Amino acid sequence: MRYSSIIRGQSHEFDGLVELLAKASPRRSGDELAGCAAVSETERTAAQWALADVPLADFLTEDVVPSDTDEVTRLILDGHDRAAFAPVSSLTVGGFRDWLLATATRPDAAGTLAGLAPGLTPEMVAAVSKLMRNQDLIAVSRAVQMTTAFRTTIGGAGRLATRLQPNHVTDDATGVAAAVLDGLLLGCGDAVIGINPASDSPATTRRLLELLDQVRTRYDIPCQTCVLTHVTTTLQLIEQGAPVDLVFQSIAGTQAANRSFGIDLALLAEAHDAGRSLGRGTVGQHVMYFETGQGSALSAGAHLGVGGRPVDQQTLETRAYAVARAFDPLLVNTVVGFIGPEYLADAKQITRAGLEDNCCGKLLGLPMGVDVCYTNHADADADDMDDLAVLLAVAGTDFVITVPGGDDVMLGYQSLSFHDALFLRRSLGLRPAPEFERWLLRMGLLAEDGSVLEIDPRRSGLSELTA
Amino acid sequence: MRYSSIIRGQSHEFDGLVELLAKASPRRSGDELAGCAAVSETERTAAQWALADVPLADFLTEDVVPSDTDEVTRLILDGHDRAAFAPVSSLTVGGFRDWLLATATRPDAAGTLAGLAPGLTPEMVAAVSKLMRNQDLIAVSRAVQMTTAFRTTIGGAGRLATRLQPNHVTDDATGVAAAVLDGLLLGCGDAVIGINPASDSPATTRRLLELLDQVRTRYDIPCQTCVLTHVTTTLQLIEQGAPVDLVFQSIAGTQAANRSFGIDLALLAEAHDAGRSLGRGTVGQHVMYFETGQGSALSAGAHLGVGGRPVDQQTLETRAYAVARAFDPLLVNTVVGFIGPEYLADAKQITRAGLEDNCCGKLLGLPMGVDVCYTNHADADADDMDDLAVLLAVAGTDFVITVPGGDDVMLGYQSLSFHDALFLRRSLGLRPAPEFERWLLRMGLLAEDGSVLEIDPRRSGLSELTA
Amino acid sequence: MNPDRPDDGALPAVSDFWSALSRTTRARIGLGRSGDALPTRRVLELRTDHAAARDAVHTVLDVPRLQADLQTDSGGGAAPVVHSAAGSRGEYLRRPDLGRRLAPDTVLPRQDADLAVVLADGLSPTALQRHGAPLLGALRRAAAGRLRLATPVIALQARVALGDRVAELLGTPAVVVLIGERPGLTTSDSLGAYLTHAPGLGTTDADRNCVSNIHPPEGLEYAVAAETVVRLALCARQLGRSGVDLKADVGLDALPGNGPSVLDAPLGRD
Amino acid sequence: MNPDRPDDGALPAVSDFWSALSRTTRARIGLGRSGDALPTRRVLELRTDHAAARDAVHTVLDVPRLQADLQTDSGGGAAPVVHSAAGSRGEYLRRPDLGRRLAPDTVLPRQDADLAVVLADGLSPTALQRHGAPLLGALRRAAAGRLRLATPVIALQARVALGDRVAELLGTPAVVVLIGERPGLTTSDSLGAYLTHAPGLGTTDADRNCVSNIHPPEGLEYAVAAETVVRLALCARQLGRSGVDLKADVGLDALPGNGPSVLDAPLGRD
Ligand code: B12
Ligand code: B12
Repeated sequence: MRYSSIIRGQSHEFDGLVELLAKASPRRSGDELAGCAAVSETERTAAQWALADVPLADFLTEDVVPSDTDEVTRLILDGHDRAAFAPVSSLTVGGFRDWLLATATRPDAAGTLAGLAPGLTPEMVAAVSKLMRNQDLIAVSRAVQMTTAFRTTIGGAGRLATRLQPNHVTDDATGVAAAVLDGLLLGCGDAVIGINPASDSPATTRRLLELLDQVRTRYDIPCQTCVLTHVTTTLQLIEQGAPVDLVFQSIAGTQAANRSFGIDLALLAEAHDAGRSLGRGTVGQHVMYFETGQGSALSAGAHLGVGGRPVDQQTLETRAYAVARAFDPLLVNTVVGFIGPEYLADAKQITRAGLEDNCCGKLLGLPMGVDVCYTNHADADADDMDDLAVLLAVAGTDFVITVPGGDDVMLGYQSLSFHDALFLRRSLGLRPAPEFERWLLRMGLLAEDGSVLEIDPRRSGLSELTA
Repeated sequence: MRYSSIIRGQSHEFDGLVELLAKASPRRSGDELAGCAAVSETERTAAQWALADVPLADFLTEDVVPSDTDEVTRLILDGHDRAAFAPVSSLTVGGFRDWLLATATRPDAAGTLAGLAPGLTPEMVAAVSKLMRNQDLIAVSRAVQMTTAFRTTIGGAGRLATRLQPNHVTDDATGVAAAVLDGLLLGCGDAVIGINPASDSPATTRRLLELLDQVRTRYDIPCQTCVLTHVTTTLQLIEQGAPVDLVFQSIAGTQAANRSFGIDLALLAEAHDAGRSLGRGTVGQHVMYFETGQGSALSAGAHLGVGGRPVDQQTLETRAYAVARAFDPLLVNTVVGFIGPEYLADAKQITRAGLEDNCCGKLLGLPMGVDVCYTNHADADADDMDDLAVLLAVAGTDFVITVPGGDDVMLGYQSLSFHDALFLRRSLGLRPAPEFERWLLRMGLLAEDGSVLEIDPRRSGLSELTA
Repeated sequence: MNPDRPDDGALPAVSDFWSALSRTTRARIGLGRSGDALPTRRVLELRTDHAAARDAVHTVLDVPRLQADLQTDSGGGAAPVVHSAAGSRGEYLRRPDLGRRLAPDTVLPRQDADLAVVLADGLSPTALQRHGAPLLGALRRAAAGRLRLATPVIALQARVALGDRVAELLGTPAVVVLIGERPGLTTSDSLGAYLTHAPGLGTTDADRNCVSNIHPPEGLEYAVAAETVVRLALCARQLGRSGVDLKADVGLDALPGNGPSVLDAPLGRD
Repeated sequence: MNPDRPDDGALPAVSDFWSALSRTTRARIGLGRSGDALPTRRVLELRTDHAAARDAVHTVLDVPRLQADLQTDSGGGAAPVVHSAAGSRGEYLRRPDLGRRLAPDTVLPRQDADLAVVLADGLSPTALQRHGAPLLGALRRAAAGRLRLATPVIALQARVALGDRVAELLGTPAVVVLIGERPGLTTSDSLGAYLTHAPGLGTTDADRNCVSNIHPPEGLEYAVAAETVVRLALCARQLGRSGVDLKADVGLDALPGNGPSVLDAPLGRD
């Protein structure tokens, strides 16, 4: 299909959905790197006008990434639920934005949007997000309310969970435990206590898994633990009987990008089955933890769509959510500012992408968290993260990543601190996951008004954790 | 005084509070234009380390702008309340930040901070803000809760008021009325219905005043109206018996900058008395409406302090709040992105300045509003304003400016739209000023859940407004 | 949706109600709602207009065309052109101090006149291009027999205060600067006229008077703007100063008027 | 407050508790609280470190010094230097594609060796400057008698995948790239080692193995890192490929080991 629009008398043409979606995207360095971005603001708005008129149903017939060479596309099309799609099937992309914003103000918004999710493809969702202002992304995503569960319940109104990320440069057990203690004392860890291991060794991974499991059982903490190693390592460790709660994997939006991560859908399905077979959850059996992030497909040179044209990174990111939802994840985390400035140059681009990812993921029915973060080669700072964290908390993100002092000494980037989570919860009246909240109360760590108390670690009942 | 600090073995020296405050300021174009900004991030943090150690009491003895040539400085020193200052009198600037953040989490925060306000000078407040992250500015400002009143009550927990700004390029009565109708139907106008007149003529101003007064009385709207002409014109019209609710004036932080606006403290005192003499308020008698904005002193070449050194624009802005608080204003509005990129270059700088102004004004005890706005020669867009508006709403700003469609056709800039106010109120559970809220309910414009209803203007009971 | 053809999708009658009112203002009233938000077409309109407004800031004045227009309109030789000390558009935007100073070595012949007229690009070269010549024509007609206007000077990358320097060089006792106001989303061609009596080194904005939003047909008409400027200039000469003390309609009735001015306070079209 | 002398103002005993733990990790634990927020000195520390980390990205590698260090450490002629196709640091950051390609006309002599070694600046030239030579020395010792290393090549403005091109030119069946990892706030001198067996055009990151966070004394030690790389290389040769299929401690026990590697999974200091 060719698409076009006329702005102040000048006509603009777009060759196919791939080009139209790319040119309609808000400006970002990754799309400029890929060579698919609009060349001017006028061309960008021209593409948005044209996109506004595209019927949603067209996304079911025109591929963005060819279905014959890409299993993610086949997954999307095969999994599409026509009945769920019915309420919006006659709308254009522009009309869909209006519908979403009107729906978001209705009392039954959460139910309507949950019912719609299986009827949406990632491309539809990416398309409508490109017409949305930041405030629209916030208004719509906060109207989505859904929960997943393992030992805690993630999501739901008025909750903000946290991943406690106690990374260590050499995977030292005491060092990891010290960071876990710090985080727990500051009320964090309800989404997951999850370590990125510096080493790739299954033996190291196993020892870390056992460490976390001991801490959890010793203090009877309602939470799930995870060592974020490659899925193949986790599979091997499950076979060997290691205490695996969640199965982690980084995923992307094309078959080729996933291949560069050393995975495919069959492997994920195998891992999902293996994880569930352990039956370790108490309040639920969602066992998958996925991470995504705009730019990973382009970084792997695996970003081309129909006609060999580059697909914009936000559409590809949204396709990664289609991979995620096929495996009923407990957690999906977009590491939005993590990869680097070549994909999101500065705070403005990181902020926009964070809000897009959160909204698109939630519209597709996922439990979305955001790693509110930046690297030292990007043009951003802690003030920008304060801003984005507040915006996401208002936008109803389900969880955020938290690291001691906001500084991950192993991964080399800055995320939120445990303190930041306290600030967010107080400022917006948000509470931890209910099971974890009860544990905090039981441990004397939480005041009745929801404040995390400042107590001497040695008198906290947790101090032996690091011994 | 000379101040210094050592960073990684390198020593940094600062000559007096003026230089120290300027170098400790977050980066912004206006300070670079004035030639007082830090030359590197390292120098900036060095100044912040040094500033953290300055005792608050020093600000009572070392001038920033000389008291012998500047009446604003004399106003600040003469008005300083030692008893109110006592709780923090022994703290350094760094200790004061810690004190503020600790206080903000206590149940009695609002009372403590209200009691403290008369003990603070603008320089103390500007200084501590320079050590604060964006999240600190939000946490502290939202803990300040105070109200002012005329026909509506401004401020207080859970409220967000709006100025309805129905400007017209030729001050056409019907055009103005049409915009007023649009705003009222969208639930705006509770802070003030205020017109910037395109013309400077007292006769035009009077006709606009009468128009607004007729609308207000005809529909019995609990609100105040204002025509934002020069204070001398308003004084003249008060004498002539025109229906003046609020006395407006732009103010700045030095005597010389105020002189460039054609005003001084005596004139403001005269205007304040004249305004109060009318006794037109119903729930209160706060009659002054001030506007401020970083950069106005520098723009007038009136930004020099002790030793002829340039004072940073944020410190000067905070001094303007000291002018404001001397006249018990109903409303203080910082027009943060209004003036142009030479003072605040882009969205990051505008955002930071907006949060600073809101926090500093509130710490000084003022009813603060922010014109969340940008000009077309600055590097910012509507997405950035969405972000800032949310941040400010979380930060407890008392009111925002709203214009039809966010586009002021006369002043040539973009502010928030009436729609934006609806979004903010819904997303953060904020409500209009109580008297105005009751009127909206009475008029059938508000649903029980606080939503502004979408009704046909011709059936609204207000449609005759434009006839 | 066609950006050039509005059709807001609201109930036709509601739409009629607002479109009648829209003839009275260019403000974006009656935009409709999608929930609390602006409808999609309104959001896209704002974005499109923002792209255009940003470009407007960077438009370059076509000087020969303006000079030609001035001649067509009023006869005489090509208007002289001066530059501020700002070297580029980027520098102009960042350095208002340079926009207020003349480029070094600027020379202008002294003139025996009452009022210097500076045609400045300011933040909207488009405004000057479109309205400069007709406004100058109107000013000439309004001034005829009341004030002697100096030969107009075109000033590039200029701020209002640059006029003070031009008046000094020309040796005139007052100056009016017709300058492009910053472009808005809807109005990107608005001229402002700033009058300063006896400009000098200590002059501040408090010493000036302003007639703003000159951009017919929507904005102020040329004749009205011109008449206002002339009356303000005459009044300032009488008072010995311009600025806040010059309360525009005080005592002006006594002055011979050639036509309506905003000082007569016409509330626009009503 | 002195940025170079921490004293967090917490109760001394609490502080002792955390400072004991701080010997086990460089993570910022036990920072104290001001309300919900970080205390002032912690905020200032983060800002100061951020300023330094940003500078670290833009540090320029002192090539002659590195070459000299390499010689001191290991003898032989000065290591050859290649450039990626990225012309400047700014371009390097924006264009990872150029950082993966060699500058046109790069020549390197073919070598008869098992493993090419590329010393790449990556995102932290400081890391390579500090740890490049000692790590190479450790690698030489670990490889002795097990793997023939090619003459090391220094690569500027380089990404990991640039190693594939170097191996092609040298004609080696495998390559290890020792590259500066992006600088963090606390750790700005961390080296990563990426091993690729049979690199070619279709190679992706799934075909590589990584040994990360090499920066003693806090990070991984040279000898352990070197032994791990060598074992991975030997194992990859056996398996016929590197990457995710090379589950590191599978079957490695069979290989002759010169010392401890991370494959033996030492949990750091515990
Ligand atoms: C950035 C990064 C990523 C990015 C890479 C994209 C990009 N364009 O940069 C993303 C988020 C996609 C990513 C993904 C993964 N990563 Co990673 N990543 C990093 C990180 C933080 C920085 C790397 C760096 O600075 N490189 C230097 C620059 C100059 O070189 P570059 O050419 O630009 O970077 C390339 C490599 O870094 C490579 N890469 C990134 N991660 C990994 C992991 C492996 C195993 C390999 C072989 C290559 C690789 O991708 C980049 C583009 O080609 C490091 C941590 C660290 N401190 O170094 C972890 C790190 C290298 N990643 C790690 C892991 C485990 C992964 C995953 C395998 C996780 C998973 N379970 O899926 C995935 C998949 C990797 C793959 N096969 O492609 C581990 C490796 C552990 C080990 N010893 O093997 C590290 C050390 C972090 C950790 N401890 O968890 N990663
Ligand atoms: C920006 C602006 C300001 C800024 C000026 C600072 C700055 N650096 O730009 C601030 C916010 C400080 C300001 C203040 C005021 N402004 Co003002 N301002 C404007 C605005 C929006 C744009 C001006 C512009 O584009 N200039 C063109 C550029 C290229 O020139 P410049 O040299 O950079 O700009 C100079 C002038 O604009 C001058 N200026 C700005 N406002 C005013 C007002 C008057 C009366 C005078 C003489 C000069 C003046 O200040 C600038 C720096 O010297 C106009 C509206 C418009 N559509 O034009 C209103 C406008 C000019 N301002 C107006 C008014 C009333 C005021 C105030 C008097 C309000 C008050 N009650 O205090 C004050 C004080 C002005 C003074 N005496 O200094 C009116 C003038 C009405 C009239 N016909 O007289 C206008 C038309 C807006 C309105 N309708 O309310 N203003």
